[in-house]
Amino acid sequence: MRNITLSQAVNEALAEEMRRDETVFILGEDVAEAGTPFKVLSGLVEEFGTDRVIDTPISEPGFMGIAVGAAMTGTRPVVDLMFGDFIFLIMDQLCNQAAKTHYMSGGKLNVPLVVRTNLGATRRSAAQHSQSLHALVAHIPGLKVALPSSAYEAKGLMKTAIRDNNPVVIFEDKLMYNDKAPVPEEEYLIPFGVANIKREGSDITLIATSSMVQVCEAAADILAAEGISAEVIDPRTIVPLDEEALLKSARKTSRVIVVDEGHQSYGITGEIASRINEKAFYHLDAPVLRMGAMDVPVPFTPALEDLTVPTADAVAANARKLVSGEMIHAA
Amino acid sequence: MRNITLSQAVNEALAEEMRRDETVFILGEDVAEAGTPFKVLSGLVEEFGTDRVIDTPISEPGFMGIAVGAAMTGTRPVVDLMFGDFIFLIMDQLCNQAAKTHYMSGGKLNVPLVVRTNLGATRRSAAQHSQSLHALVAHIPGLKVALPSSAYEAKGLMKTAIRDNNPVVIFEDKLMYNDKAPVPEEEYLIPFGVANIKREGSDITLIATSSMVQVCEAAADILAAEGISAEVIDPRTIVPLDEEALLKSARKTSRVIVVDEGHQSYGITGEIASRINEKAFYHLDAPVLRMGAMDVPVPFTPALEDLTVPTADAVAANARKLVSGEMIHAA
Amino acid sequence: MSPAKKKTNTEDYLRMYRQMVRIRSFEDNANQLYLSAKMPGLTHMYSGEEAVAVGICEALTDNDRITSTHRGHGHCVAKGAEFKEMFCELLGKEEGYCRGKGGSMHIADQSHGNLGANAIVGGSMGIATGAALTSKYLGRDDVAVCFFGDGATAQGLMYEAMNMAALWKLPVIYACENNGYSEYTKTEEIAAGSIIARAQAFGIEAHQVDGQDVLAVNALAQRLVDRARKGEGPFFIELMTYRYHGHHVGDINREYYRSKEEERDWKENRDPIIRFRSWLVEEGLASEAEIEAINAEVKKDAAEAVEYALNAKYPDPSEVDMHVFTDVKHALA
Amino acid sequence: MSPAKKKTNTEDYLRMYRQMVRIRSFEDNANQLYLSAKMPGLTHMYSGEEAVAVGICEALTDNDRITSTHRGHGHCVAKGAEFKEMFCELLGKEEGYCRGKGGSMHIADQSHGNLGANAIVGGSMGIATGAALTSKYLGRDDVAVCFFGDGATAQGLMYEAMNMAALWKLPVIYACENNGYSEYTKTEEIAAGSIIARAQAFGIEAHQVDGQDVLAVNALAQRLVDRARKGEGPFFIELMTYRYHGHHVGDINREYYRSKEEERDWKENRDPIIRFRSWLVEEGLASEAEIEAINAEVKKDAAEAVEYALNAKYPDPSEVDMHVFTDVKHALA
Ligand SMILES: Cc1ncc(C[n+]2csc(CCOP(=O)(O)OP(=O)(O)O)c2C)c(N)n1
Ligand SMILES: Cc1ncc(C[n+]2csc(CCOP(=O)(O)OP(=O)(O)O)c2C)c(N)n1
Ligand SMILES: [Mg+2]
Ligand SMILES: [Mg+2]
Repeated sequence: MRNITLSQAVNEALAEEMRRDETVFILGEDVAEAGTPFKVLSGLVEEFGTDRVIDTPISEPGFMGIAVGAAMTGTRPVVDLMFGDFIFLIMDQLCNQAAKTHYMSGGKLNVPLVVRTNLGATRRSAAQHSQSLHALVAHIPGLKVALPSSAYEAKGLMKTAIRDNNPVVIFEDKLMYNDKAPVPEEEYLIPFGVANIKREGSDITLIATSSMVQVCEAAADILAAEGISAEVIDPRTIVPLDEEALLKSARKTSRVIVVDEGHQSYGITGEIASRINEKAFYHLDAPVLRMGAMDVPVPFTPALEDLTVPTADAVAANARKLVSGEMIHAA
Repeated sequence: MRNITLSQAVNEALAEEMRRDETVFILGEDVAEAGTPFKVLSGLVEEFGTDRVIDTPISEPGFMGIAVGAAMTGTRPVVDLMFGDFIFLIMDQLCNQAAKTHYMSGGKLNVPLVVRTNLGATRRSAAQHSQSLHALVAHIPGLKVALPSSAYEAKGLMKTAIRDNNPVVIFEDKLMYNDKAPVPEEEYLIPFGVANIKREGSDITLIATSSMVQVCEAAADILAAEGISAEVIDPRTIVPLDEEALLKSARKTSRVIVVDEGHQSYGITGEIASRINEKAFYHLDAPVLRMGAMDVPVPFTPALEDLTVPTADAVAANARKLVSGEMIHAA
Repeated sequence: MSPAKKKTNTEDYLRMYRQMVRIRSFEDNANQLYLSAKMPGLTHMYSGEEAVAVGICEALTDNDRITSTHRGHGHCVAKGAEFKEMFCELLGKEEGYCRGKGGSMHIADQSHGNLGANAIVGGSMGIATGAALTSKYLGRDDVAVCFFGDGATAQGLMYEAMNMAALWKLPVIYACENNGYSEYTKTEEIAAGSIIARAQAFGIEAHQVDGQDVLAVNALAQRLVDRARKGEGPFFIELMTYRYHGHHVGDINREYYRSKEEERDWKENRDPIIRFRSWLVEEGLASEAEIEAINAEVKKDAAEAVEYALNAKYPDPSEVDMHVFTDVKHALA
Repeated sequence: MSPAKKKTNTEDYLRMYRQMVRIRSFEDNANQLYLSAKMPGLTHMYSGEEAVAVGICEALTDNDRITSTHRGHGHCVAKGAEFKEMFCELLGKEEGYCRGKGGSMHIADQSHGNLGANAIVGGSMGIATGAALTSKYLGRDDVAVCFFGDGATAQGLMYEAMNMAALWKLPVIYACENNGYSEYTKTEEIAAGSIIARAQAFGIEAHQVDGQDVLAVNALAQRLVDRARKGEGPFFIELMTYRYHGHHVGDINREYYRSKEEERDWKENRDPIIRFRSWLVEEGLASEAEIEAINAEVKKDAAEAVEYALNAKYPDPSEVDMHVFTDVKHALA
């Protein structure tokens, strides 16, 4: 299988869906000729024209609202939100409007749109360009939330998102745009709500999202060298969440760490850990451990920024403690 | 002690602080002559004038931004956000600006402001006027979050919030504005991060926030009649969170339910439950149970709306199961 | 009455009259339901502003889209909705337009192109503009009308939407219902400068019109809708009007923000229904008897619909987690 | 050069000149640091726009507040900041204005009234307006200046803030740096109508000025700042200017959105420093030698500051959870 970058994978997904369905279009800042600052959309405007790859002014609430209205009336907009941090600007249109319209209308109106945006720190972009804010939207009923962890997922989840009749928010890891992964030439979709077992293992389960999947795979490598067998699971979508797959793994290994790049407190690790605690309680040898980003705004300086996100070493260290029983006695 | 309504308690808190400190002022929609639609601020403009009780246009992002700038330069604005649902509109100014300014400036700039808003369903106000969105702001480092559960807390926490040098968001329960509670004549403040044991008990701990405190007290009454002794704890602030008090109670009773009116999924119950699971694991006889609002937009019709929030009966039923060991075997 | 060109077709005039009476009648009943505690929640009455919704919606087809506001019953009726489904919605009944899930503040009527009332002031500025984008994108000639109040002009979203509508020449008409108040505050206290100049600054052609004169409103709307269909949009209209009731049904003691005299003046001297009725009679387009017959018929329809809605059934509890997602029957199953 | 009234005091002119050169010099060094991979992250160069920041900030005192943008080094220098602390900040060092926590996009300088750069385009519209509210509220006569780009005029927040500033007569000046581009897009593609008309629609007096003419900018700023101090504000200024570099330091191949000829024209024929320098010499206010001496001195200062910053230390890891809250030393302890 050929290897392509996450960036190319997203580009292909959009191109394929735009070819398949004329109602699909993209709107956002500098999406056309510039192909976004990350160059993810390069070439699309050449193929589809400026009617379907629409440059907007810097009006996030405005073009999000326009997308909602467009989606309600027969098109399938893909909203390009340059940085995940700007989601704060579109919350009203996304959460008060898009998320609720189908329900409030008693099922009569649909809002089939995709917000594609990103997450991830350690790019030295400071506090307003480095956040991982997926927990916020996951909390709002009516929104689906996808977190691709490689080029393969980025393509398959994007295609599924575009075909979904509900508003979907996809957070790409902006540090991974140039990372390559095997992606089939043939068309494929990745269904929502189906977790992916990245690596099987028997001693401990590492549940990881987005950027943290590769961190946990690296941790699993470290652990493997020490004779500890770690299973790495990627839920791929957090709404819907493949609870069954997570529970199954937890029951098998009896030890779980949930790793995510959002702030730890009141983030998604609490939800996932709680569900496992609730539903696999008597299979657990230790409490489910959580590792999120530090509860601090993301600092600019490299000297501090790198401390704020979970690393493979830190995950491995915690896994080691859990497996050896050290954590058990602490609790 | 005299009994006053929650509405009066908030009013008194504001009046006292405005008398004490000339830099405190209020801004928001229809806060002056109208005293807000809930009439919480009635009388303040008469005492403090329109320079200190400022009616704004319907510009939530705008006046939130103005408050941030005012707070950075020597005043202490209290932002009146008419409905908690409108927090989506101010997220950028609140979370990208107010929350991060102190950190981003390396401690050089402060943003001492209060956002007072509300939460709570069952007023037949439908999906855009009924949400309990405190989980969203609790996730953002740099914001403090208070959830008063009675007139007493509403006054004491508001006074503390106004004196705090950080941005604080207070969510009042809009269904409780006319509920009376004993409130001292003398001045008092309620420190942040100190939970309140509303009722002591030994069989089970009910951790409840805001509106759910009275629900849990009612549940405790039901349970008491059956010989089950429930402890009801109100964290009062979720940032900072009095983890120690919650853990202590959990260790004592071995069984915990966390009850909150925000949507259950990816809400605050997951965080609280996880912390207890993590740090009191071996004291627990059963997994920590969570009861949040249903993961649906709030429906208008009374026939459905009442089903979406935890009730005393539902809490009692779950508590009964936990105490009898039924839940244990399910997990 | 404005010197609008009389249509040869009297039917149009009588339909406009009837639609205005239907709105008034709907609101009188809704108010009654509230006062007798039969309606859950609260609501905002459109009475007094009928000529705005009717004048504009009569210039539209079912394919044209509108977005509405918290004060949305008038738009809903004017765009073609039925009393029965509307009252059912207000009472939270299963047969309501939104199966009772939306209520007064979210009433929508997809079949007639009403994308829904909105409880976020200004919240539909983008939505209407997006509907216009769809029209242009799909090569159709539908237009979209965005109704909103003077208070909503304070929401930044409006300027963002207008900018894009102007840049992309979208077939959208921004209809600002300036009823002089934003809740309990006079418009001049919350709006600096000139409302229509704000639209003009974006290169958008803007008009001010007497919102109590249904013919003037309709004539302007016809003209602008036609031009918008041809790609000459967007447009902006400021409609000067007045709400008779309080901001919401419970807003009774309101003399601290507006006088009884002012209210009386508007009701007695500028009522859109009375004015239009006199004109119809003067012009010989309808007799007093015909007018009374329309009034009576509408009144009866409304009473029957109320009765029906009061007896209609609530949605089944199992509906609570339906319609969260399009593809999941029960979200929490 | 504009026929602005010459000040009797040559010092002022020379300070303006020096400040412009300091900005250019700062940016040249920052660019070099980026190109040699010594600077973390990326940054947006102010080169070409010096007359805007300097012309305005020279009309302000240390008590007056400004808010700045992602392209904020120029404002920071012009408002009085030191090279050393600025370079330290850009390199993430402890001695930076924000202890390295803010970096280029959040550089602030509380001591000179710079409330900080902002990485949210348009994000400081409310903040500057709020600073003006404080001034009025506390009965002071400070003014606030909000710097932002043409692209930021697309953010609704601006209209909300301007409306309140106009209603409340706040001493704030909105300074729109129209450099013709919003990232990789021409202004005319993202801004419909007229930018100054948008401010005027709110009843705000608005001016357009040549942003490459520091004396014109300064004269206008002086006048408006004085009037704002007296309570005659708010005001709006659109400053026509140009950025020499790409949108950000990595934006190298930019011919697809603007031509090399255009860039050359601005640099060769409209450079604010060259123009002002010629004027100073022509008017006999400075000799070529004096000018060169200033240039050399600034260059040396900058080089020393860079050297210092490169060798300065990073904040201690323990700082990572400091400054989350004012009252908690370590938020995660
Ligand atoms: C974003 C938002 N802010 C505030 C409110 C509360 N609110 C409801 S209606 C209203 C006044 C609206 O005034 P206007 O737009 O003039 O419409 P009118 O009620 O006069 O028809 C306000 C402030 C709201 N629903 N949404
Ligand atoms: C809310 C927001 N949207 C988008 C961006 C990305 N962005 C950074 S600078 C910029 C262009 C700003 O243009 P302008 O305001 O004209 O300022 P200039 O860069 O020309 O000085 C954009 C789109 C951002 N930082 N914030
Ligand atoms: Mg109004
Ligand atoms: Mg620009």
